[in-house]
Amino acid sequence: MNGSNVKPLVSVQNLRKTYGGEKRLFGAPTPALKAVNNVSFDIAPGETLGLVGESGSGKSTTGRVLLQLEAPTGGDIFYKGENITGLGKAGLKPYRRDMQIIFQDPYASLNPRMTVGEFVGEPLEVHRLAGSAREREDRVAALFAKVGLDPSFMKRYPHEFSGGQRQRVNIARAIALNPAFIVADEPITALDVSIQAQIVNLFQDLQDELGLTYLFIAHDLSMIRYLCHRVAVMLRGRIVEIGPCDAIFENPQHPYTRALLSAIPVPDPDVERNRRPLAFDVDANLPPEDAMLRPVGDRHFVLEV
Amino acid sequence: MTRYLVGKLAESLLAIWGVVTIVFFVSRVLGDPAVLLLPIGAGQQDLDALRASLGLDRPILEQYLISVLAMVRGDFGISFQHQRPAMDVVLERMPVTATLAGTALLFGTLIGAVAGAIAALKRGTISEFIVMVAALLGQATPVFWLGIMLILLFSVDLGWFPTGGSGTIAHLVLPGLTLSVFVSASIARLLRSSLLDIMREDYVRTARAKGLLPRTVFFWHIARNALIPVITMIGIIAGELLGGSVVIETVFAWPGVGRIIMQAIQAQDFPVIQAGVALVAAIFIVVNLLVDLLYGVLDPRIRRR
Amino acid sequence: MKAFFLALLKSRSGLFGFLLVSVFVLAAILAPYLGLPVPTRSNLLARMVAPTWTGLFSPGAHPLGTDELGRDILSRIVHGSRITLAIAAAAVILGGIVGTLLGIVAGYYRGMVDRILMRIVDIQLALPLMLLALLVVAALGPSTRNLVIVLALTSWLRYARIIRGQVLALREREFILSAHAIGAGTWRIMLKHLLPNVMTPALVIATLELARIIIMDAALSFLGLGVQPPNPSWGRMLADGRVYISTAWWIVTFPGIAILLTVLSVNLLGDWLRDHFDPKLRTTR
Amino acid sequence: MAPLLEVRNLTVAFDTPDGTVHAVNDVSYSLEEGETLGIVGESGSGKSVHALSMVGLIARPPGRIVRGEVLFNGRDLLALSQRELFDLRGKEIGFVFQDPMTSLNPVLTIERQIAEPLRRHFGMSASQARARVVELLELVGIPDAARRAGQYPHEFSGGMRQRVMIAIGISCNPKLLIADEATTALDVTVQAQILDLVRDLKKKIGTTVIWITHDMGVVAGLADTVQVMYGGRIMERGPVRAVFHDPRNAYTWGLLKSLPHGGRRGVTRLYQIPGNPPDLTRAPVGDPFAPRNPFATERCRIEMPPLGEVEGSVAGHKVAAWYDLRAALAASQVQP
Repeated sequence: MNGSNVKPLVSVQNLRKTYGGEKRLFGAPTPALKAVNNVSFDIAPGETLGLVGESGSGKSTTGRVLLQLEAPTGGDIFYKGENITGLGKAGLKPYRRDMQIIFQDPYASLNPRMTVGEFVGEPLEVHRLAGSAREREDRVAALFAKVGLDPSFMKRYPHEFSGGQRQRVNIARAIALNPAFIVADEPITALDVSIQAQIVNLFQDLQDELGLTYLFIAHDLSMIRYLCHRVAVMLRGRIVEIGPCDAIFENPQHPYTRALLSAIPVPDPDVERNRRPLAFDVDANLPPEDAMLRPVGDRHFVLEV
Repeated sequence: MTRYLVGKLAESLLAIWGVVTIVFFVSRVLGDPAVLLLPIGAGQQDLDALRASLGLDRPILEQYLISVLAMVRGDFGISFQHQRPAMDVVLERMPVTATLAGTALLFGTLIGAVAGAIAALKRGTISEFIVMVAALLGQATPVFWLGIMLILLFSVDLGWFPTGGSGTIAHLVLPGLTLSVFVSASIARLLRSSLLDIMREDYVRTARAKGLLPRTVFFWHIARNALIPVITMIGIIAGELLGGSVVIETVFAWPGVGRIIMQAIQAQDFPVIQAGVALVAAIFIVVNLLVDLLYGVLDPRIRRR
Repeated sequence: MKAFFLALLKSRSGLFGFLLVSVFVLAAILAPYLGLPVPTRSNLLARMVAPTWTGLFSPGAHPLGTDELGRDILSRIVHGSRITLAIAAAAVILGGIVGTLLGIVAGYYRGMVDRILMRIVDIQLALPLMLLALLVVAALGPSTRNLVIVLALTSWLRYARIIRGQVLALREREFILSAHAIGAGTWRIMLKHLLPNVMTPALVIATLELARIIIMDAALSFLGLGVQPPNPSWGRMLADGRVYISTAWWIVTFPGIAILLTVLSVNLLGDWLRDHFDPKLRTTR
Repeated sequence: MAPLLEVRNLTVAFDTPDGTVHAVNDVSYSLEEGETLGIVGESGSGKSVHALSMVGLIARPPGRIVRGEVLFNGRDLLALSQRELFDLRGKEIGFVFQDPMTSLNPVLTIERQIAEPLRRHFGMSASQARARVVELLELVGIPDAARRAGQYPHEFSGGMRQRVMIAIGISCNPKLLIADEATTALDVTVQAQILDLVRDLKKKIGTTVIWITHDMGVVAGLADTVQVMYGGRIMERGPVRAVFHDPRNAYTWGLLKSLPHGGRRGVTRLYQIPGNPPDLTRAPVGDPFAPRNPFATERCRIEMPPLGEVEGSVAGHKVAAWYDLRAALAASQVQP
């Protein structure tokens, strides 16, 4: 669905993830929640695809299901053209080297009982990539340096670090296996404003240096615009609009995208005073179940209303 | 709510069945009642005849099925010792035990609640210190020893109350007091920590920001929410009182269910053991059902399920 | 370790509990070398001697008096603590290992495994622990080994329930997802990521369970279902001494105080561990 | 006319096991009636703590007001008796807190929670209060107010709960409304609606507002005056346009500069503030931002600069800086 001629690195087709809906011993089945509903997109090598949406839109679930940290309810996931859906723990293991994830909460994403050095070195250990402990330590030190952490911090535990430093540790772990693709699940949301730019710049530098491909999940549209090549907008489990960054920001088509864009607070009093947010009642405007994405421009698609 | 209750009820029935099963198999390991019932020197023929008449010669699974079916009808068999229906033997002792447990639960909860509230409200004062030391001592004191000490003091030395037996209020004082100490110590400690936890909740800050008077904040915003774990605890204590009645009834020669179960265990009187344990378990389960109901009253989030 | 002791020094009650527990454990370990009279040797000439503190260090002194057979109560209490503490510790460790492992497995796999395990816990909870213990001891016979099994049986479900809850919360934590994302195997996730993170709650539960088990052990021996004579046990001393309550108060009083102090100190230590490491456990029982 | 609120040398500390946390250090400012003050700062900047401590809403201990005065309508709030504080809170100063999920009591109806301050401060009867609750719910834009008043918080969405919180905050027509990160936990579209509602309410009831947030964008749209806090101190303060368009403190400048502003990667690179947030357990010496400030002078590390009027800017624009940011920027290669 990116319409370009480059073969996609990652591709998902009709991805679905439903929670609940199980039969219970007594009474009706639990209510089903379609967290991800028929989602398809491609990501080209070296590209950054931004995924935006409100809480509960299914954007984080999409990232996790894509990496099969949660089993998809339906649909297919392709990596370099190979269908890797439902491969199981052992079958997926080789692909784990290529596809990594960075999480939102820098406090919950480190194991409090491991030194950060062990934590960053763990992927090397799991994939037996560093022979001796000594060799592993050297590689971890190099990773630390790469993400802007002092290698002497390796022996410390997570509680001794600030939020920004923890996120650097997470990034070091994610790139330890030299992956080609990284899902960044709201990686700056929980950070202090003065730290966010540091981490965003680090993402950018790593992409330039290592040729990484990102799925960048966020709700901060201004950061998405800054960082991404293309953007997909999610609403209640569905992609309602997807296209090149400029197309989405200059020429938004779906009413929800427009509402979202009009709602971003801009740090400029002159702009902000005159801004009128567009109202969009999500519950009154749920996309119909059988709605399809229609092209409205070059690689720009909108879910019909 | 109805579905919630039906589910709970089903769980309870399952639990009673499980208990009965455990008791059946455990008591079959205890020994051969036929040997005990016959006078010393009886022949193998007499033994076989008695076994056959008691149904003890059949395969154990068959015995199990027969007795479970009978239990469903409320028939727990004839007590070997008393030669009467086992359930009758146990049931007629129930009021005596219930009086003791009820008294202890009532007074213990009242005293414990007041003490716990004082400890939480008067943080860092001598009152909190006294309550907490008393509660710690109360929890660390074995009830049977406390009973003996009270007998030593109030019966042997002062002669105010009888050392044992039942029938009058005077008989109830010492065992009631003994159990109340245990109950109130547990309640006081739990209520205190529960109150302290709730005091840190955001909605308590909201209540204080409204300018509500401390007593309004305490009763409507803190105590109401802090009661929820305490009520669970009361349910658990009720069970412990019933089960623990064996010990305290031994100390005070209190002719209740605990004593009858203890005697039945010594005499290997299976029907009485089964009836007694099933009854205690059933009461415990009913108490916990009530606790669940009370939850619904206190917490609207549960009511809706 | 250093931080642990520094924090302990700051808490008066925690320190008190820790020191008292240490004293009891040391006394229990060193009992044979303390120069106490042989706990099982009766002396019919010195029956029911009242406690006397004069001539405390003379060979025939009985600081806590003697019992109906003329046995030294202090010595019986100290030697009794060996058995009591050993049984309680063994039960706590056994119940703790079984309960913690089952809790991890149930919380990690969820689904059927979890449902079955929790049903078993529910069923066992419907049977008051004391009754369960009584029944099982009566069935298996009151040997030391059986006592440990019975007490562990009353204890495992507390670990299982709480640890399961912790694991259910932990497995949603992002570092566990991250472990899946790097391709870590089930064993690695359980042993390197889950187990170390539930060790503290398990330790806290263990300490609080130790106190409960000491009391239950005493109650069982009080009912005659504990360690068998002539070995001294605290509960048994209470049961035997009850008969002489009007003539020799000390026979029942001191073993009770021994139980009380032991339980109190273990509780103090446990409370401190919980408040220090895992305050969230406070209202989950 | 005397200002509605005047804070003088407010200093608040917390005694924790890890040492004393110097949360608020020598904060002084004033607020005119009808003004909207936006206080911007990161976690640990002291922005929330200082507001809560003014009306006795921080836990003491571990919290401790070291010194200072808070004059509200001429009365020193820090010298009030407990009883006087109870009468003031909710009636003269209303609050809206951050997380609408946890800030409402889960077991009480919405009606009861909004009615509480009305009954407490105005002695309203149940039926009077009920009428006013419905009126308030309609005012904050909750449809079907009469029915929804009888519901519980879990039956409301996040945005609706925050509207309820606002209804509670304004229920007694307070002179001052303090909103502490009131839209942080909300989605952007919901945040935009809430901000709209607040602007609307200000027109209707003209309350003075202190809006505490970490989001520069929110302040830009809402506040008349903005006050930037860092490490428990005020770094810069002034009319919103002056501060946004002509920041004179390196921290303010860095914050604004680090936002993408509709820029594109490759074309621009985000300015990044180096270093990490300050360790508040160290006794405050000098400018707390100095270790992260490329323009810091020797003096910044030793002595905290006073908050003084900015030369060559509009009246009321004040900054705490020993350096001249404009000169420093001109001298460096950095784009201003």
